[in-house]
Amino acid sequence: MKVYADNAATTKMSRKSIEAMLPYMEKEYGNPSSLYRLGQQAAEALDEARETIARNLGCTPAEITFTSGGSESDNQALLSAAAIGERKGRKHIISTAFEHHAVLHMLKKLEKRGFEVTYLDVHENGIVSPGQVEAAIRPDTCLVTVMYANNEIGTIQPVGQIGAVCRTHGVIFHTDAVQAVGHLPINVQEENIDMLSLSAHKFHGPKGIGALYAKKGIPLTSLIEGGAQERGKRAGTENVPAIMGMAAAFDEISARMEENSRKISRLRDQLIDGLLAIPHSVLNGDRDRRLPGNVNICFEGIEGESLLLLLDEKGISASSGSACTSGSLDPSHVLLAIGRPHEIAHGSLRLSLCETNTEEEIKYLLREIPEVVEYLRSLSPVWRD
Amino acid sequence: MKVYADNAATTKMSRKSIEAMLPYMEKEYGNPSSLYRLGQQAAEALDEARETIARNLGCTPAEITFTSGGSESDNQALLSAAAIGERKGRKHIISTAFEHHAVLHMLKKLEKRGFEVTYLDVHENGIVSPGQVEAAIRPDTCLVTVMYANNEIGTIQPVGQIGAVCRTHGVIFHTDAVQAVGHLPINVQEENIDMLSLSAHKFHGPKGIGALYAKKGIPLTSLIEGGAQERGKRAGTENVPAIMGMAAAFDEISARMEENSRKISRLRDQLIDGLLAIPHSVLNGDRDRRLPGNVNICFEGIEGESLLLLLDEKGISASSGSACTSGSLDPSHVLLAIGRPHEIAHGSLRLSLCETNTEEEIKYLLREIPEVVEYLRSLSPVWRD
Amino acid sequence: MLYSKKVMDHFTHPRNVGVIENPDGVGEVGNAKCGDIMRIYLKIDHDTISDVKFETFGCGSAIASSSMATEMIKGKPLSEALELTNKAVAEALDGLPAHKMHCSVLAEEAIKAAIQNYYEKNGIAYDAGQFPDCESCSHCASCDKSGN
Amino acid sequence: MLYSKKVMDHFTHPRNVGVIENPDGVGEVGNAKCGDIMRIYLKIDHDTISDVKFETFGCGSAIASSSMATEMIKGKPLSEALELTNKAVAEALDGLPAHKMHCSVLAEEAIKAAIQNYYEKNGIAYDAGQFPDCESCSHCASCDKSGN
Ligand SMILES: Cc1ncc(COP(=O)(O)O)c(C=O)c1O
Ligand SMILES: Cc1ncc(COP(=O)(O)O)c(C=O)c1O
Ligand code: FES
Ligand code: FES
Repeated sequence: MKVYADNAATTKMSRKSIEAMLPYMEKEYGNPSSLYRLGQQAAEALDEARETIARNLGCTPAEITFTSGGSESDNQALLSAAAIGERKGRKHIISTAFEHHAVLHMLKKLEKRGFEVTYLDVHENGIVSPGQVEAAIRPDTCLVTVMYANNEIGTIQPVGQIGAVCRTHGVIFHTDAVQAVGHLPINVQEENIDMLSLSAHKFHGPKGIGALYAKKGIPLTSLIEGGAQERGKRAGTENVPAIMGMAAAFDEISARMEENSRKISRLRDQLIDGLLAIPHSVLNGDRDRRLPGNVNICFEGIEGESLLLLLDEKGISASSGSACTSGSLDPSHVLLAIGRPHEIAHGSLRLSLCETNTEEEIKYLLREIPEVVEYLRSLSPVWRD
Repeated sequence: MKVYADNAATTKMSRKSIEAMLPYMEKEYGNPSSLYRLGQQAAEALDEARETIARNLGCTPAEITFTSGGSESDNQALLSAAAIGERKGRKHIISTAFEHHAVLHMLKKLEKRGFEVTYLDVHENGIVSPGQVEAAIRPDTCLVTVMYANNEIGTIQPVGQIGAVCRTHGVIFHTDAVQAVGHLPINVQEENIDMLSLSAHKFHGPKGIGALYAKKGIPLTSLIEGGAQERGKRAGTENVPAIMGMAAAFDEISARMEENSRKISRLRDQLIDGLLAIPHSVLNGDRDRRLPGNVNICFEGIEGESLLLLLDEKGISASSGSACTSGSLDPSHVLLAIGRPHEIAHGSLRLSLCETNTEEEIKYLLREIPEVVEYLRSLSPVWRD
Repeated sequence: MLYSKKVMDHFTHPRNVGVIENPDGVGEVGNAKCGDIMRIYLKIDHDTISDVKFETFGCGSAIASSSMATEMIKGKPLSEALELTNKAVAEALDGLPAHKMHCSVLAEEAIKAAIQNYYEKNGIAYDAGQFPDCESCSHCASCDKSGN
Repeated sequence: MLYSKKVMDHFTHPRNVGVIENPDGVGEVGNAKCGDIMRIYLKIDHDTISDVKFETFGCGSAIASSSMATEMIKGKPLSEALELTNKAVAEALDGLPAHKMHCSVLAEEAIKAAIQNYYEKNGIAYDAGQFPDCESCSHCASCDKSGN
């Protein structure tokens, strides 16, 4: 049996998304900046895609900028807010200790540029409170950036309330919603979000394409300079096929969000219950306020990579910490942020489900994983049952 | 008849390139950072693509970094060389007046950061000499950036000789080869190129993907911060399908470069001869040292946009100045750089051919274009024949 | 598409193209350096525009604006022609892209310049406030006035 | 793939897993904080390793390195076992990814630690220079030694 349970790392493209791309790869290859029909048709396609993305986020098309993915969106959002802050002499930023590296590394860069960053504690349950944000806001705060849902432990932040706090205090609020878009209902207006990052490959769209929402009136700073594409805010010939694929995927998943969510959460809960029956295992992140598809558990006495490799032998694709951090020897900064000690953080397993996972697959996972955990513990010098 | 003659703006994807992408869109959707087979297969595919790109440029795979396109590559190259220069207290850069905006705008940004930039004259023929470069080099010069071939007028720079000059003086040499790659034989080692930018959609590959070659020992500065992809030099989940499409397109076009070049140059020369028969027309850029497919002519007394729109009515896709600058009211900075007066620069037509253009198409162009030029001149108050 | 059907129609089949020999008024605005020059010729009978022709060097929307604007004033009294605004021209064309609005301004101004020329040639008194003053003109951001 | 077939074979079917009761020497290196601990048990007859077992908490290459290294010293005189280098272990595994070389170092060091333990328990004089000194160890950049 093959079980793909790493949908937080990337997803399989949907048929609709692929089919939305193909015409723009095969025939409608015009450059949207070109005046002739082939170019203008591409430009119109871009407009439609922009409308689709905007509609699904509750903003206007002019508030959407296409980027090459979630990392670029995060980088540009932070850079832009920092530039605005700098102009006003406000150089304090509020974030959390468990943001994605695309945010954290950018914050480090800004710290070198003289910004001061407050990293809010995310507690053992992996959730910050609006009160923490409010308490941290200072007169010189120019940006609050808190992710919508964490990529490792799936915890959902009270974004609407944080947005309200930021609006009250006149501070720009950015949220990295790469893990949330397509999986949770989002309305940037209702939730008082000023900037939002998304990436298509996390909701069955293509890789290498994303978008940055920035509320009207928030000037973006270019990360990539050059031609006047994207109203001068992001240079480079537009990736029309991928943009079309992203829009189609977003429409498709939004239409089925509720249904998907119900189905996936049920599978998730079965999986969590089953895995927690393994002795000395602990769930990472709040049990309820988590993404419908996210399961993240630490098993004492074993190490993540060997667990993943043995699961792979059984046809199971899973991750330990974020895919981006594998290859590094450090345990996940997210698990450390919620207070897991190093030796336990090394033994984490993330399973992330999507709507095509089945009950049979969950049964299979619940048969294989406990066996592999037990086997690895039998090799381990730190484990004495 | 439909004639696509704007291959410098973008090209139609080749069948092979599309077919190289599809498996990675449909089935091999793993994240290359993931440990399990699906991920590792994607990682291997990336390695193969990197080898292909490297082989066709004459460098090693480790010297190739994947980016989202030519603009990003240019930006990262300049940013990296500037960072190296800054560390050594060398803050002088040499470039030309007719670089692409991805280079020019980045240079402007660096000027704001305290760099001094010498913009070399490109003469009426659109070519800089290695002697000019050598004369401009100072002890504090940290970078020479000269494009391989100009995107508007197609002139080819003496890159190998410029490379030799830079190597002698120990100055980093970057070339924006976005218009040259796939169309001219390039070997970064033989030509002493330290950094080179390329973009797949200019040689029948996909949009939204490119590469930056940086010689071993030249540390890159990240433009996009985040995960450890691309050895920590370019964050973001890799666009595996597009990378595979780029590699396939590069291999395909490299194998037929000589044959293509012979065929395309012949069509180009017919076209130039035919169009220069129109009174008061002048070729832009050196007649011989130009890209096989590039034709760029100014017609006195008419304006480019109306020319393009009327040609579009006849099924002809062409451009006036670079596609990126349309929408702007300024005449092309490239035509101004080669000394064309404003009023003449407004009347430019660029036709850029590829290997699928035919002799019949050239005949059609040579029938329709003179008619349209004559008609527009008949409307023009500045034209008295 | 970049342009509406109306614009494309007036661009590809412009009305009133040409020259009037011995016109009663001629107006020219724009600047080859900016990439657009518009010249309007008027034939005037009893304060009414009995004929109008134009020549334009410029982009699609400049040609279409000339065509539409001349259609709109043909057969009209001068007083009405003077009230023609660039917005009205753009609206009659079913809209112009934002960065092309200045082309319709050129059409409005060329007509006014031609009427002003008629008044001056015939020594007719007029209200200078009704006419644009090239010094104060700023519709064309790309125009380097000092370089004229 | 991340690992060679040999690594995967030794990882999925590790040789010499387990514990030796009353061993003649035991060595443990690594640190749970770093994510890898290796413990080697030796049975020694007449200066020869007659049996060896290991327990490892660690990644795939740590387990494979333990398995391969124990295979390589089983039945060998101590003098030969002391000459086993991490490079030899990695080569026998058909190579390890660069960032996983430190796992083979752990195997080399665990064996040496076990032999040292045997010498010390039995009061056998030995050349301290042959053995790693944990203070000077720096193979594992992620290990925060001060935090041990
Ligand atoms: C010379 C040159 N450099 C850079 C670019 C930018 O490439 P891209 O549009 O792929 O970012 C282009 C094409 O637009 C170009 O012609
Ligand atoms: C929360 C979060 N932010 C940002 C990213 C980066 O997205 P991308 O890989 O598309 O650049 C990811 C995924 O890798 C993510 O999970
Ligand atoms: S004609 Fe150029 S600004 Fe008035
Ligand atoms: S065990 Fe960590 S550095 Fe030696």
